[in-house]
Amino acid sequence: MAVIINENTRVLVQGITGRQGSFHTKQMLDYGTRVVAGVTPGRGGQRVHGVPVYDTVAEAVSNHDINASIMFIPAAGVKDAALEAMVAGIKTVVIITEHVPLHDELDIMAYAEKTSTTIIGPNTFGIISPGRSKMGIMPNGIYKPGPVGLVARSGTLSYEIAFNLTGAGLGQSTVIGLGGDRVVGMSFTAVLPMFEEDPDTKAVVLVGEIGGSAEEEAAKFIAGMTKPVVAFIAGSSAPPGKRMGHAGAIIERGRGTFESKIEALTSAGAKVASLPWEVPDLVKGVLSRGN
Amino acid sequence: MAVIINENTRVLVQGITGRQGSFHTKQMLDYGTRVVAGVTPGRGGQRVHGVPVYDTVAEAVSNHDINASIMFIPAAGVKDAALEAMVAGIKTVVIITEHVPLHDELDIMAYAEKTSTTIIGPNTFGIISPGRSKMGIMPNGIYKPGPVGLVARSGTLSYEIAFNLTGAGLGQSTVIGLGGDRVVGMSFTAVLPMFEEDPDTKAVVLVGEIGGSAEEEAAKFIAGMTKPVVAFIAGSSAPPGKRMGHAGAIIERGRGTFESKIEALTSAGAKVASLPWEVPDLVKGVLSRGN
Amino acid sequence: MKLFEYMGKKLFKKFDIAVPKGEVFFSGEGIEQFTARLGDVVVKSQVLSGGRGKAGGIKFASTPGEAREAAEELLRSEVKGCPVKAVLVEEKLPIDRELYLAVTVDGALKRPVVIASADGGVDIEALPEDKIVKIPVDVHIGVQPHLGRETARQLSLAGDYLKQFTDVLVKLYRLFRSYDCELVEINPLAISNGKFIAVDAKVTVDDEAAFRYPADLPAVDERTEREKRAHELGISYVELCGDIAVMANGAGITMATLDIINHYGGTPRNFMDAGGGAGTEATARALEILLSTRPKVILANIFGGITRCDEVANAFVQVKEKLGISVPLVIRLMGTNEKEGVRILQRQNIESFRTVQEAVAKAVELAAGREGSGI
Amino acid sequence: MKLFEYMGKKLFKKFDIAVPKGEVFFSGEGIEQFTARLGDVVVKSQVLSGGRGKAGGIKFASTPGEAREAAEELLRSEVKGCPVKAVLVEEKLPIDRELYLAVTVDGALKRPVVIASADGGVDIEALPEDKIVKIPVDVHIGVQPHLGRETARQLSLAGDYLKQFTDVLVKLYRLFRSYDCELVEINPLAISNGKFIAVDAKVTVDDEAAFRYPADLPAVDERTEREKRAHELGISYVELCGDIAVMANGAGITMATLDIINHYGGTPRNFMDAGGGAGTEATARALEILLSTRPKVILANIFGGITRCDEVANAFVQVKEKLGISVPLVIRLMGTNEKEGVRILQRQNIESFRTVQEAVAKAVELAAGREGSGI
Repeated sequence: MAVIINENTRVLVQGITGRQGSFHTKQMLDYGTRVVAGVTPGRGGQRVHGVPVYDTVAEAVSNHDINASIMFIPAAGVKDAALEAMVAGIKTVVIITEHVPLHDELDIMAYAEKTSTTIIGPNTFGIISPGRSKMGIMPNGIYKPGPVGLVARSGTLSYEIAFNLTGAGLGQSTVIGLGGDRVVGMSFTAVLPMFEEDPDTKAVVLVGEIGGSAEEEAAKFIAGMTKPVVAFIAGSSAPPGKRMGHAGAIIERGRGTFESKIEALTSAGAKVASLPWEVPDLVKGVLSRGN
Repeated sequence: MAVIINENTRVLVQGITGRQGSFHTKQMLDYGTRVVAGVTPGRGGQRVHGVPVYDTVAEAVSNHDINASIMFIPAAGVKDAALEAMVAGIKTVVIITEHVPLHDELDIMAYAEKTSTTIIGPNTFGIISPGRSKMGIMPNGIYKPGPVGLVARSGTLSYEIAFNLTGAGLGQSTVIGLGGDRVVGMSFTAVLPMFEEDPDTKAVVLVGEIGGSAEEEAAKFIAGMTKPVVAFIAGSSAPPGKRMGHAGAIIERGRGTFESKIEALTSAGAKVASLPWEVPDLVKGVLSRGN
Repeated sequence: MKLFEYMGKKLFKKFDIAVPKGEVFFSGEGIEQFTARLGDVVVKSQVLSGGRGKAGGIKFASTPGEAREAAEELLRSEVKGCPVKAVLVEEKLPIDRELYLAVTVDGALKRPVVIASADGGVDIEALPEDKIVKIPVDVHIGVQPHLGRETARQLSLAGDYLKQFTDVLVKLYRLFRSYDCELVEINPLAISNGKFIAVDAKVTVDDEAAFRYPADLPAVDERTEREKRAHELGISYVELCGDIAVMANGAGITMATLDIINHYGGTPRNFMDAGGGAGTEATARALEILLSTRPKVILANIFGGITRCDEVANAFVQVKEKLGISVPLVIRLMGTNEKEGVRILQRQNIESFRTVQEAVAKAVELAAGREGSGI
Repeated sequence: MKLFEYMGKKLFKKFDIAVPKGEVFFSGEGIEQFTARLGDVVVKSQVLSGGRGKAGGIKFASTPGEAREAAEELLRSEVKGCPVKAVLVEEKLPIDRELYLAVTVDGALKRPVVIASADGGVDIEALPEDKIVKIPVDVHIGVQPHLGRETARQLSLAGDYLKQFTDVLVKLYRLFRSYDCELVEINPLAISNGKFIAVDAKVTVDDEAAFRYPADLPAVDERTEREKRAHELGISYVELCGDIAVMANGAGITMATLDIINHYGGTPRNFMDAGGGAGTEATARALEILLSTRPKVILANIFGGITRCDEVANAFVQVKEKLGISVPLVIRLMGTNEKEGVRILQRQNIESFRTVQEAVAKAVELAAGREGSGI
């Protein structure tokens, strides 16, 4: 099973002929992802690592049965490309690009709501269901199949934790990067119910950070979950009021602080790690208790 | 049963304090429609024929359980009012106003699609389920409950036909005016499946006119219907190429002509009347054959 | 409201869509100076009907003197019955290719639709369906570049042409939405020296949006005085050639009334949908328009919904008292406040009918036995 | 990018939102002439930090001479550490009421949100939740008048105030969307002589949309040279006060790296998220920024995803060769092309670690035993 993507996901790569697009198409193919087509305007008819390239998404979907798209597109073109995928009827869209303008993100999300499209990102490493498929830029080697669903706001921090989990013998069902921007498609509260439903997932690791109220919202759902949750929150050392990069880590009204997040998650029954490498032991703990 | 509205429909009147709004609120109340609230900005707190008036639709829905709205609003304000109803979660909206700008109609219909709202009109007489409820400006006296579902593009022509049906002892399950503008909410193809499903409806009368391709589209559905359909099409005498009022009766590419509509409907198995007063006899014919 | 070509091109320029260098003239004055710098020019009569080329409304000239002469000749002429009041004088461009591009509204889809063809310069209605690309637009996102790319792909445009085409389409849609257009059409959209350029411009703006027209939108009014008066009253009115003047409320019932007149062997003088909800004043003014066409009979088919029968009846009484109506009146009155209406008419000895059959039969009978006379 | 009040008010004027009569001055020159016609005025220092009133950044004057004096005094001063480079001199209005109105983005809802309060003129963060009205906006329809009416109703505004408020909100939203704003805020939105007027203006535009900023958008850059350089490289960079310079890729891992440094007893000198996918050149430039802060140790925590470890390693080699790095380097390298990266570093005798624990522990140990020295 896994969530959102699996071995049956047929993937389109938008921006496939670019440097990043081409490189990661190769990485995805190597991992086993079924990349069936690519799009780069003006490059129709070419092939990239054997994958046929089309001029438009409409042309690609008329030639292939595609159910997900990942885009490697410069920030200024992301809105157009994302809308193109949705207009063509693709229902899962992964947007890797960072620096996408805020109002473009608003436009993308509004249309995703209208068309019931699942958007992952922007500014994400993507999604991987280890051993089945990946759509993203995560290193291929750090994951293995297993019972842990991992959802994170930040990319590299989640690599760190996935790496530690794998090292401790704990594989993953699916790992999802929500994306670091103020407006992104999926939230913790959208992903957690999927993990709760997924028979392959036995425990969930949530990797959050200061700023916003996504972790507090997540805590409300966690309180009612049957599966155990382990959390790690970055930003314990952040000076209040300083904005730390694109994470939008602005401290807001008592919510969004490190303390309020830890408090909300702990109250909801999640186990909270103080340092990233403590996560595996906590997961082992909750898994053994659950069985 | 009937379709779209019945005795359980709780109606809001937008523009209730205006001349038309007030007059037809009275007419609707007299007919038995459950008009539970009205809205006119700046007139909150008043009553019109006993119906409480609010300043905004949001305020009205927070005070009453409302599931349909009818608006008597000047053309320039219709877009705002229709969006207000939809934003407030009302799922059936009847727009009587004529002369609504085309682009406002495009905006209304796009949002109706997004919010899964049923829009009747603009430029319609509304909808009536005789003996149960009416939302519209049709004369109260010409209908009676019965087995005929009647759907028409034009208002007064449908009165004519409903009057003839009633005179012939043939009552109606529901009578719907689609509206005379180029862009309207419901089409024949949206209404016909409802009549096909409705246990109260035994036969359908379709009143169309030249221009557009709505009747040709309808014919495709009629071909597969189990219930009999009688049709009348106005415009047999229209000179080609002349635009006759708001009906948008522009003759287009062989479709949209009187002949193409008659041909499509006849081929689909509908009985087509040559003059309005022939409709009742044709309905009697198909009903007796059906039994 | 249809705009003249030169007005449409002014809007194109505003939205940064390339048009040929040109200027509009209402007389020969100044044409020689203007064309001195241009070389070969084309002189196009500014009329709203299509097919003006075949009708002799477009002339070519190689010298300033010829240009002025051509313009003055056109300004003295009529094209398809319309007097030419203005000419557009433009540089004559070398044309590599001609395409067709338009944005309009698809009523069935309830969306704007982009219509394009690789075969421009001809009547689009005459092209087979498979030569025409139609792509609907969701107004919530508008025409994004990808829609332009997909349209261009279907027209087999590539490379720089694809980019230019997309650019023109994005701008044309912006114009379509900003100016409440029913139609924006470029036919032909030409490629000249490798650049896309709008050789013609057809822009129709929605009359219903007149209350919010941008300040720079020119007014075009080619209607007869009667049609103007009708429009001001919010009435749909089309003149025909018969002898029974018709008034009804609702486009469908008006059309059906004409059909029934035809059926009984009569001929209608007009189509007049007085609309729903017209009060006494508006109905009286509408009636005056009908009287001014000097019909043999006036037939009113009133089935009252939002329209109230008593108000209509009062209008007839008012006009009768004010102008004196010597033309026979046949009135069919039914619906809202019907009884009051009938009573008002009876008081003035105006006969009314309850069914349309009776009313039309009577009107046709009266028209057959009578010469037109008017007031 | 935050705009100064006077810039925000210029945008307000463009969108037809009323502001007090006023002018910006960069010196005392001309203030007497300007204020001669105004009567009582207020002189407001143009700084980006909030709470400038309490910090002495706003002065009042009754005569032109006083106004000039107040302005010159402010222009010599600092407000919350920022030198005042400009003052806005405005008419002093009689204020009947003060409201709060803003449009910003709600990340959880993924929508713009209108925020309003009947209690304006104070810090909105200090108001209790029940005094604040929040209404999300669907960008597909924008702020329609009904949203203004509903907001006004919740603020208990009626009659003409309701109409004026709605008008201001519709325009403010248009500005918000047209200029890629993160925030447009009017606090206070005053009622003066019965008219709504924006007494202050806070406008923040999205840096990511800089490539399409309208031509009339002024540029404001209050950053240090280092921060500017970082921004040009597409790097998120914040200066802190410790002695370990940090570079990582990803906001979360950078934050976690600081947390871990803290945990081991060290202190970070900065937050630097070099972003995903930075190549050799960009990484080298980022490294130069870190070197220029003269830290005791440089710690790079690279977990390669879109970033490639070999390119990062080459950057370190390049900078080492070009500038010579005397500060100890501690590098954690893992992920895409990790082996190649480690090999490149080994060739230059730069030690790398595979886990963040080892790397941070080493960096803190080195920093503890060393004075800062720089290049």
